[in-house]
Amino acid sequence: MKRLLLTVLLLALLLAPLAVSFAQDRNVFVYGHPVAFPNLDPSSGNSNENVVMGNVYETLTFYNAPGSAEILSPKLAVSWEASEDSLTWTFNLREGVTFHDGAAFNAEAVKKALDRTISIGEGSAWIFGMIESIEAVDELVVQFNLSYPAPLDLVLSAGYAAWIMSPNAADQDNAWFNDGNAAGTGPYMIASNEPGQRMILEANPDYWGGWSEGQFDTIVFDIVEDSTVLEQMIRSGDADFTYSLPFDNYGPLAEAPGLSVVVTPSFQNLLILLNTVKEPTSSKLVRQALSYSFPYDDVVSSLYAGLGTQGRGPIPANMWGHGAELLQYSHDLDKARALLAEAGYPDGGFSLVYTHVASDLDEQQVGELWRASLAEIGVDLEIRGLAWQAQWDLAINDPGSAQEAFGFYWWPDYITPNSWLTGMFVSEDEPFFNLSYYSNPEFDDLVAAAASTSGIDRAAAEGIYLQAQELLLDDAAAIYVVDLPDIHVIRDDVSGYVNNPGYPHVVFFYDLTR
Amino acid sequence: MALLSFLLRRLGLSIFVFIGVLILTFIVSRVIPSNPAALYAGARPRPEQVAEIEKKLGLDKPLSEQFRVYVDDLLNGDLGESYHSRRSINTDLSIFLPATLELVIAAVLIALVFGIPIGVLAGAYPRSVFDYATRFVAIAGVSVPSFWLALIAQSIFFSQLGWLPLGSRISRDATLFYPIAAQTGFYLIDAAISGNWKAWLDAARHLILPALVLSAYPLGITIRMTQASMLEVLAEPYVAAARAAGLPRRVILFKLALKNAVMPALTVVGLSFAYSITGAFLVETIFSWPGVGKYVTEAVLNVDFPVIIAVSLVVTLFYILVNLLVDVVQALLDPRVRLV
Amino acid sequence: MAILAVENLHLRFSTPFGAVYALRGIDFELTKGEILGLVGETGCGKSVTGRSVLRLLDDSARITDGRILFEDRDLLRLPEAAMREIRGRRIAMIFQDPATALNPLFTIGQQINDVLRAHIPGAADARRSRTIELLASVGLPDPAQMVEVYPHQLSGGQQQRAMIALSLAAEPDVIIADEPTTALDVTIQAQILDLLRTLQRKRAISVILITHDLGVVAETCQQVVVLYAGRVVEAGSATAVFANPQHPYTRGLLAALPRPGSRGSELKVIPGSVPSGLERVKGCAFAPRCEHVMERCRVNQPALASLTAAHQAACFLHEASVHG
Amino acid sequence: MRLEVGSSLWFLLRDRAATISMAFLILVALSAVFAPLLTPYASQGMGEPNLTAKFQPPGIEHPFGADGLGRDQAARLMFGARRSLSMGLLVVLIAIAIGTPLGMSAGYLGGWVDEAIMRVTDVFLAFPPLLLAIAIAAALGASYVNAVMAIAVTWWPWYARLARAQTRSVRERAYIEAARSIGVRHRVIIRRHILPNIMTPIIVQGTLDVGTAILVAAGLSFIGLGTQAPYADWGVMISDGRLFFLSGRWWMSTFPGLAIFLTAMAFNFLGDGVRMAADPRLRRTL
Repeated sequence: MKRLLLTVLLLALLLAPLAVSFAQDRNVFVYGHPVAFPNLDPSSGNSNENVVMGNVYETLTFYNAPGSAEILSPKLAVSWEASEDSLTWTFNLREGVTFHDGAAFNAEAVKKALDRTISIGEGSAWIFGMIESIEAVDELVVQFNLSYPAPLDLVLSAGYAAWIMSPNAADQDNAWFNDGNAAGTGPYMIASNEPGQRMILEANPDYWGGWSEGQFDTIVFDIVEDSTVLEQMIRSGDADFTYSLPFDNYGPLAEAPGLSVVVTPSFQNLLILLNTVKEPTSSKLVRQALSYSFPYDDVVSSLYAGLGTQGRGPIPANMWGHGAELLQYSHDLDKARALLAEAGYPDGGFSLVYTHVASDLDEQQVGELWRASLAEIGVDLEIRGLAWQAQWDLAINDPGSAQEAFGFYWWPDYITPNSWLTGMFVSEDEPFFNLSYYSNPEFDDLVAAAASTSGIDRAAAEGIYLQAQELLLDDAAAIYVVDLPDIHVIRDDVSGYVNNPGYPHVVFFYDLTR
Repeated sequence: MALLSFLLRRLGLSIFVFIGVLILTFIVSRVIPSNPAALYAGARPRPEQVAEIEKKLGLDKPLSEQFRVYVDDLLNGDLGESYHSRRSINTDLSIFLPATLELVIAAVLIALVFGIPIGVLAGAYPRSVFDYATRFVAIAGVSVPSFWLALIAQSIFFSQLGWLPLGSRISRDATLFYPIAAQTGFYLIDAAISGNWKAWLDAARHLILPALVLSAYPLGITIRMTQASMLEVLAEPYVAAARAAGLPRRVILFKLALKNAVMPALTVVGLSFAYSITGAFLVETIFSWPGVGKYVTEAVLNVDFPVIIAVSLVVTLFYILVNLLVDVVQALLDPRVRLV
Repeated sequence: MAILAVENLHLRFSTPFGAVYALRGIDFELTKGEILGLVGETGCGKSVTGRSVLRLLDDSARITDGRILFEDRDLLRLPEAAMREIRGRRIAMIFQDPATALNPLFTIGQQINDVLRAHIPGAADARRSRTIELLASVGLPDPAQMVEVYPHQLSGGQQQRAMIALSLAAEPDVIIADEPTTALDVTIQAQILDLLRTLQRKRAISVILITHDLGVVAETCQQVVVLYAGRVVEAGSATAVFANPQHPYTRGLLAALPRPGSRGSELKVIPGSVPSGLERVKGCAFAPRCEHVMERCRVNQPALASLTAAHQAACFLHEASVHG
Repeated sequence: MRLEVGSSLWFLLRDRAATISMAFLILVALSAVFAPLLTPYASQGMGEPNLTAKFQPPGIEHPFGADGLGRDQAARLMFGARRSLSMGLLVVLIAIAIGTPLGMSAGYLGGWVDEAIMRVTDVFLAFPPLLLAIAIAAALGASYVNAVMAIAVTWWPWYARLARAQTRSVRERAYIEAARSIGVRHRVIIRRHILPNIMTPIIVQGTLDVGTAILVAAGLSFIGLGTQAPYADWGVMISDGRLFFLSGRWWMSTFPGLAIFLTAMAFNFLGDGVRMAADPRLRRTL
């Protein structure tokens, strides 16, 4: 019996190292992706599935990576113009484009696709709130009538909700898309989908842009939630691209052979929203004290391994509307103490609740570092990790009993500074994402004025945005923790990669070669 | 006839238990201080979207009405829709459940195949070095945190030795070049049916590590239970009688005593199954095993309660079925049960 | 002629509370073709003695001294493999409670078959017909069908018959029957004893009948050995011992025996209980319960002395009566 | 009675594995209780960052290394022991406190009370162990207290069953029949006569269960449903170190894992020993 056990054990051990080898004659690019694709419907998906959408579907206009000469470039639309009042927009469409299912791309298709998205009204569809009607003026000319002035060309470049799907697909329901079906105009088509595990894209041979040597035939998304596994995959060459590893691990990775770590500023930042309604953070002085109590340098240099930058107001540095001269709080406990004393809390003596997403180690450690610093001025911080929904529910139900400090990431649905200011700080009747419950009519007016000017006169709008931010910073409605970088690890034998923060973590595989 | 009535009674009890589980999970899911409609609406919903979805999902109706609707759907075999992904939970489970079952069954088989003989020998040679070593192994098995063992195993067999893959069910190349035609969802079975041996071997290599890690707890239980019941059985007069009749030790241990000892040890199968599923919740995440455990752990992080309820129900159903099966096997093995 | 002789057998159990001296020098001889009764109260060591012969003791028991001679070979010194050939084949055993001594999960046929396979080479068919034959010989009805039957489907008496068939399967020369009738109804007891006697005569088997029931011994045995606290206190031919019991303990046992016509209330019971064996006994172990106890009984241990050629006892009383 | 306790204790001490385990557990408990006196890094044990020692590997300064915020892992382990041990103990104590009275009532009163209580336990026991705890902890929100409650809620039915079985066997004893016949009140009978008689098996089971409860609690903490930052129990520590485990910073997960492993083993060995000591029938098999 013992001998039998031994034999079985030995056999198992002998078999174990026999890796299976497979023939490989295709040019395959593997994206080790840290999260599943929750909703593959191009109309309502507004999450990480954008990395698929960006290669299967296309938008009318394309937002260029920061640093480009133009903000937008043509995609499915070759040219466009707006009326004087910004209320009527006409787009001339690209000729000779067909959808994956063979349907012709034309003005009717654009209308049908966007009408579908607007009528479903889920996800990021609200960005089309200004659209009153869409008309197919000609086979390749589509006209949008707006109810209020807005930079529609920018809106139509959004990485969510602005995708154009085939008219046949537009007749389908959400389930059809989530079964792995798709019909866009993009360079790749969904070949297979095992939800939560793997998705495979194949090149669209009829892509209007044409194909050349060295481009990838096959794209594999390996869904791997575990960053440990992702890191091992990219190290061993099992993946060509990944992101979302711990900040501390990028240093060693950059030195690993065959890898390059691409760090670019993103449009995402981390803030701590301070409750402006509840004692003691309802006091502006207390909020200013808290802003001075935050250990910005430790957080940026240690937690983010020096890869991010301290925020200066809500708008990140690579976005127009960012003010390089705006007030930036620093870690200054003496000032914090003085302000607390002025507010009537000479030795601190109160405690605050900071909530963050339970699974987010960065946000948690932000809290831990802040807590240690707050302890020195006599303020106690309770760190509470919650599921995002629970954290949010706590905030919106009753501001008077909500958390005092809310760890909050923001990124724009389409790329405009207005997103940060309106999204988080303009007064709301019922709290929604203004989770500081910040309410300043003067600020509201400024933001509204800037928004309506931005389509016509960007420089003027920028001036107004800066004014608004000055108010916001003086009121210390939030702690601007860090402007986050996009950090992507890619095998260095792949060329053509440029990160475009306008489409977070989307790799436009068509641009790549090996 | 008696067997039948015994089974009917067990079945009746199981149905009762299942209904209880349903009510309990439903209650737990409705006391959460979270707004499911907001979750359903997506990453950053608008208020009007949330209100509309609340209506669509029937969350504005009284609890009893919601429960009625849920049970109605359930009776039609519909487990509902994930608030987070909006995918049909039936579809999701049809993918994830076979993955978990394959893993759990492999783990339980490992536990039984190794645990029973080891337990028998340990019971047969009490106070031997083997007995002490076995006691240590068994206790270690039930004491080791599975998620930690998984990390250690990855570090040894992947990082140090490079023998086994780090995680997932199958390598990417196998899916690309030797795709397994899905029939049962059990990769080993599907690959074997279609004679796709390269993919089979690949799937087997992926299965070894998580299955071994997962088998630690059931292995420990199996050894302990078998050893204990073996000790008891060996003290029975019929074993003395068999020795007095001069039967060889091998026959006494592995034929006569084992059959008796296996009866109580069989209850272990149900228990093992339960613990393996539990272990799978933690281990699947570490091995990127796309199973129910990983599915439900993510659902927990997202407070996605339709998924949590559905998984509770389905897993409990399997648990109940396994225990029922164990009862039947015991009844079939034991001639005495027929008269009860 | 003695087929089996037990000489000066000492045995002790190790327990968490210390050593228990269970056998403290047992001597007796089993004459070929006879039935020897091994008698005593619970805990006197009679079952342990029976099991010692087949070396069926559990690990906590250690035989510290003595010999068990079977056909002039010392069983205590035989290697385990040789011992296994003796068990069942030369010396078999019948257990007290057939309900637990038969394996509940195997049919009677399977159990007998296992014994036959272990000892007697032959084809499966031969074993089957031999099994049926055996079942018939112990008086089980419809033996061909009995082969397929599980123990729990039999009555107590039938189970013990099956057990006897099992022990006879490999045609042993000696059978050790450990309280074979204790678990059975009185009427069945007689039948089983009858069967034992018949088989013993027919097959010329020697039997050690272990029992606490002197009545059974009187009906069945040629020889009697009375044990008390791990020692033989009286031995001899059944007729001699019953006619003229010498040891107070034997007398006590006999007095406790229900006789025809006597009432339950008139039964005498020996006061006190058997010593645990935990302490080493000084003097006669029966002294604390003996109504004739003398000073020397508490100091010295009386040796087993011959009264007649067929009768021995270990008691100073009897020494006194001989010499005094 | 005293003799029995004495001999059981004596027997327990003769079981070398149980003795070593007991010594180990006492050591762990002492280091948890006196943690502030035993480490120069007490404040780090309670969560204070020390960025200068970030990711320092095990060495003379930090025998078990330092974590991502530079905290001494030895101190973290000692302070973590407070939480991990107390979670295990509390779970078992609460489960006993809920399960025993219910089980005794079921076993003593019988009838529909028995039926009702036992069917409820059936429902609870039909859940695979961790699943219900996960669901409850998720619903209540992640915290140390909620994790303890969630696990205890899934655990009490085992004690209810045990207590019921024991009560039923004790109930039939003559002195209890006698007490009932002379009209002693149920409550008094349960407290004076039944409770003392059923405590031994419950204590034995409790000892065995503490190890498992520590494991389950660590599991909940591992997936983020237990102890919250800046405090840590051993499960949290494994989870915190996991992302760095295969990238060369092995110490952060290894040591807390070992701590759970050894502690759970010690409770199992001790529980085994207690069981054998308490049940004379099992002593022979030792």
